Amino acid sequence: MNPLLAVNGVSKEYTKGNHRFQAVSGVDFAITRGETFGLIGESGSGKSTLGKMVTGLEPPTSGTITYEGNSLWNGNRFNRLKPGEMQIVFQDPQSSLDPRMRVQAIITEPLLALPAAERKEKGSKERLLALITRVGLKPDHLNRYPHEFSGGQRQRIAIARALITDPSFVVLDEPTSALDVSVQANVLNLLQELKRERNLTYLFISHNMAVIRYMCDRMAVMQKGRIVEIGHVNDIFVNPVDSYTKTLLSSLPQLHEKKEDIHV
Amino acid sequence: MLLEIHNLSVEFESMQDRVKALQAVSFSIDEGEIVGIVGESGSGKSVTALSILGLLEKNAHISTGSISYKGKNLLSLSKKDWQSLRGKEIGMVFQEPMTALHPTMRIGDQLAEVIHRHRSISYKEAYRQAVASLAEVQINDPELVARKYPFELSGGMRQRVVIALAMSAPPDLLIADEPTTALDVTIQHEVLKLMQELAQKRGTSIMLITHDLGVVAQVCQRVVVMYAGEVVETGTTQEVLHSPCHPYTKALIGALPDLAEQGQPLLAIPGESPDLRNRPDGCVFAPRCSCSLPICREDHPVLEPAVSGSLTHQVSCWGRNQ
Amino acid sequence: MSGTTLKTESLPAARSAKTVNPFWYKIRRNPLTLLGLFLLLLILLLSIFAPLISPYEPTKINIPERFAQPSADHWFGTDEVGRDIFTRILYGARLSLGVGVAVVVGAGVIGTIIGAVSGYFGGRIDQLIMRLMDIILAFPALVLAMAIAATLGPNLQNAMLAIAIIKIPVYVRLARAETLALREKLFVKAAVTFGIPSWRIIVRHIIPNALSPVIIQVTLDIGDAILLVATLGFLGLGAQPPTPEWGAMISIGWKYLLDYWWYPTFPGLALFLASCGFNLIGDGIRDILDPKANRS
Amino acid sequence: MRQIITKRLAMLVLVLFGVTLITFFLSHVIPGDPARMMVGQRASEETLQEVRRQLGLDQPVWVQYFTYMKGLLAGDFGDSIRTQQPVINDLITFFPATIELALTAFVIAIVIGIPIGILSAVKKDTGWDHAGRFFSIAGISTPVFWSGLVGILLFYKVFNLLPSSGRIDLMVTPPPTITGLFLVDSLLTGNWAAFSNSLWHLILPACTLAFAQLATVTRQVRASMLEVLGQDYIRTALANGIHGPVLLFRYALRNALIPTITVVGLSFGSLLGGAVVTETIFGWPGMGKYVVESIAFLDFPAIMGFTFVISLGYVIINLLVDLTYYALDPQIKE
Repeated sequence: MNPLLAVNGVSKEYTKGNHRFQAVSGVDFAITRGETFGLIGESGSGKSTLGKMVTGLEPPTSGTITYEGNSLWNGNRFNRLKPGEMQIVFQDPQSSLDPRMRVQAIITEPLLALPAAERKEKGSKERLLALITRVGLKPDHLNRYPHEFSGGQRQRIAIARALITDPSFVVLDEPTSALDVSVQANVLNLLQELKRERNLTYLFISHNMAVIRYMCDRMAVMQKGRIVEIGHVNDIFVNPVDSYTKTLLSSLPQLHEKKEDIHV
Repeated sequence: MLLEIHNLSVEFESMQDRVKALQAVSFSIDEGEIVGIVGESGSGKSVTALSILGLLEKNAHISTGSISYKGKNLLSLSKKDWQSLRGKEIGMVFQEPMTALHPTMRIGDQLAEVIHRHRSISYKEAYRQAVASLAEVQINDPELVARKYPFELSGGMRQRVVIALAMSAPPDLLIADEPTTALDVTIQHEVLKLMQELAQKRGTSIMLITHDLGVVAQVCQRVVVMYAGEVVETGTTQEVLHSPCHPYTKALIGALPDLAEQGQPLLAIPGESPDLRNRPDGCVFAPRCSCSLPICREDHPVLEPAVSGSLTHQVSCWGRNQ
Repeated sequence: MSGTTLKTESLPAARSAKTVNPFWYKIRRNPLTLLGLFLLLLILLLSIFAPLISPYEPTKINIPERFAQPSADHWFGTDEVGRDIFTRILYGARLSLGVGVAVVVGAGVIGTIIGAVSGYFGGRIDQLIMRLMDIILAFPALVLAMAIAATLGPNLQNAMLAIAIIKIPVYVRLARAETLALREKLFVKAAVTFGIPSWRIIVRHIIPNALSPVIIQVTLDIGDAILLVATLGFLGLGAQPPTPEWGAMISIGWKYLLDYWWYPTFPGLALFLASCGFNLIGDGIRDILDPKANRS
Repeated sequence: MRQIITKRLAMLVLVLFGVTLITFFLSHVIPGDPARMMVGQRASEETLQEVRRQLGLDQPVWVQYFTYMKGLLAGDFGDSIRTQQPVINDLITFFPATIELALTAFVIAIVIGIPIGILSAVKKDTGWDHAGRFFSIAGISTPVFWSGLVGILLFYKVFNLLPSSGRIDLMVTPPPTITGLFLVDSLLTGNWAAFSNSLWHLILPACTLAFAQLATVTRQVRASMLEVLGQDYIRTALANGIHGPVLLFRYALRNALIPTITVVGLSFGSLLGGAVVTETIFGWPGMGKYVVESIAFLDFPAIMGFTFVISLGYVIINLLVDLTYYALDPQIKE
């Protein structure tokens, strides 16, 4: 099966004055349709930079990124093959929603990039209402401003915005890192359900091992711009090969030594 | 008991609202003990910490309760007594290592200034001890680091410096407010270990504020679980994490993806955290509780032994015996 | 020590606080801002109803009554050709407030647009624009305004133009700085990933969000602009007599200061009160809106 | 550090080049004709053309600019139409008086402004704060020419305490020119009569000018002090037992002053602008009075020379401010 997204030999170098900084170096991986691919690493590992290159925010210095076989970057120009096909949900819902816009305007914003006919069809009132209810908000929330919502609700708004164009591929960049544990559970459940219902493919970027293990099929561990280990989630968790992966796993505070101990 | 908080309530006044941030909070910390205060945002855990240090904002006031430290009530202290207590008796480590240090003062000077204040020695001698204290928090080449500015250090290094600052007196109680939340997991691990070792060596008690149950499991002997400004459950780490009694604690553990099977939905808490301006008459958690009883909405539960006869494990829930 | 604890700890409560508008609450709590508001309203009403309040005409010459002392008939006395100074001050208020607001709002709009566009796209054009602004800012403001007004010819329009030119760079810099910060905000990045065209992002996201510091600056600048117009008038580079412009009135009146103290004193007082009104309000609004000044 | 200085110097040259361009072309889009001003309305067409040729006004604009620049680099600003003297000589004559006035005002504004700003911040929202803020806002809201007039009215006419104009009494011999600043020169030569007399003349104009500048200082000190006091590291210091003057001065004030330096440095420009008006009101024989008189004459060489010198001074001050800033803030190192 052909991969939906393929990243081949991608590097990213930032230059600031005389300093050069290699954020990503020679990264390869591929995501097949319908899977959730996890990208894990600590701060400065280059995982977020990769997310930016996939979504068109930063051009790679070298290497290619293809989506359905077509190259996404043509030099420094991003080829938006089909507007609305690929969407992103960011980490901080505090900053990812424009504080001066009402929820309705926020959610329908991605439609502005679509051709007029499609915009009208996808932006119909029924679809909007169905979507907002589906992510767990109420229709009368549409007229409110982001500051009137809690962190979890804001992230639901961000998810609704990402889904309004009916994308097939969604990049989730630390979508629950800014949320409380109980709220995180709600959002993760929602993301799981939506994926099943809409046949989505996820690129899930996170620093949280537990979240990656729970959400993803396959994963890549990044350290200092390189992928040090890649494979199925269960294999990596049970049998880590790379020493850095092992350190990561052993640093994770364990709630219980054995999970059978719990009596909920 | 080193620290005993009894029936502490704190209100914030803003505009014309009154926000009850803490509602009759009681717990205690013994000498040499590490106690975890666990809760989500808005649970009042940071407010509790700031109350102990007398650093609450002007618009906050303590409406009831007492905080007794080594037998004396902190709330009746004069401003001057507070100032001599801070740092010397009770130290504090804040969450953000990036902003907690003075940006244009060298590390050594920041430490020396504090040591100079607490130990009544010359500044020069204080500086020498400052360098030594950097070595104690396992910083390599402490002389060099002492001459650096905070922006030249990594997050983990900075948090070590913050810990060295807080431990410089050394205090008998260290309050650590989410000390590792801003750090990477691998560094978090080291910093927690460091705190644990230092506390053990000096006999310092630690009040560790965190939202992370994993951190609690790693370092704490006892846990206090807070929700919406109240203590809902308390006990030894073993008791609370292995046989949680309050529905909120149960949900908190169940919501963690750490233990969940892939494909199985996580145990989520429905609804939103309550409006702290209008506290319900009954249990604060009742509106979101999956097993609430009629009485839960009418009457406020109090902390009572979770299992009859238990001195340590206490829970504030009407349904604890069901 | 700040609102940090309050912010994180009482978020759910603050979220639904809709009963009282915090802006007006804070304005009401600050006596200085209230004073400014009162001053401005007073001047505005007096200037609007000038014909109803004063029986005199602002430019009508009445030689027999020249240099009349302040009295029940002429509250602020009369000038060297017998015009009622109070009346001239009332009509002058229309001019000063109107010109001050027009110049600053004009400079604010132009400067914000240039700054937002320049900052958003960056690159060479941005560098060029910023250097140009540096050059304008390399002149002390009043000196440049004087030079421009002097070369273009002394009249009110040129004075306004000169003041607008010296004010624009302030807004370009302000809007550019805001834009650079906003460009890093996730909601702008999100819009980029959706494929929204740049100009639309500028109009939808950048400018609305950059507006509050601009508005603060505008309020603070109006007071200054009123003074600048008057200063140019005083130096003979602005409105020309017999226009009842405050600065021009003082320009003639100060020669009579030692004998007829009221002549330059009252227009100056009016100038002070008007400028003070705007500055007090501007300062108050900044204290409320500017998160930097508002933390403690 | 050296890199920054080189870069800033390059900028300075660039900006000054721009300044000359603007002043020059401003003076050439004018409707007024300097040659006509010089010869008067009744002169013949031939005389007019002759004067034009002498002034080089018949040449293409870029040639004129080139000639002007060549002169400028050699310190030649052309001759004043009004005084018939080389502009540079005029400026040298009037420069020290302006500097003496501006510097004195600057020092007064800082010495009074910083404490008021600190007080306002520490006692935020109390009567102290309101009084301090009102005082400083009143300062920027008062037109310099008006506060000068009121000052003269009160201290000269009513109380007869201070002189109304000039730098020194006619009866007192001015000190010999060493720096050109009367206060300094009279001190250096031990001429106490001249010192006290010129100080007596300086008080009113300097205070008038300082009053207008005060707000810039107080506002900035108050705002940055408030910002710093709200920072996490101040809370850390408090929690570690630091308090009182050590907290205020060693921890807070230092950082609050870093942004203040920039703003205060920039405000020196408006101080120079204010000096123009102050000098006119108080008959202070400085560059400001000179340029106001030149404006009435459409004396462009004089106006341009003045503008250039003032801008040069301003740009140099800004450079010094930037360098101080780099020296004070260790976080900017490149």
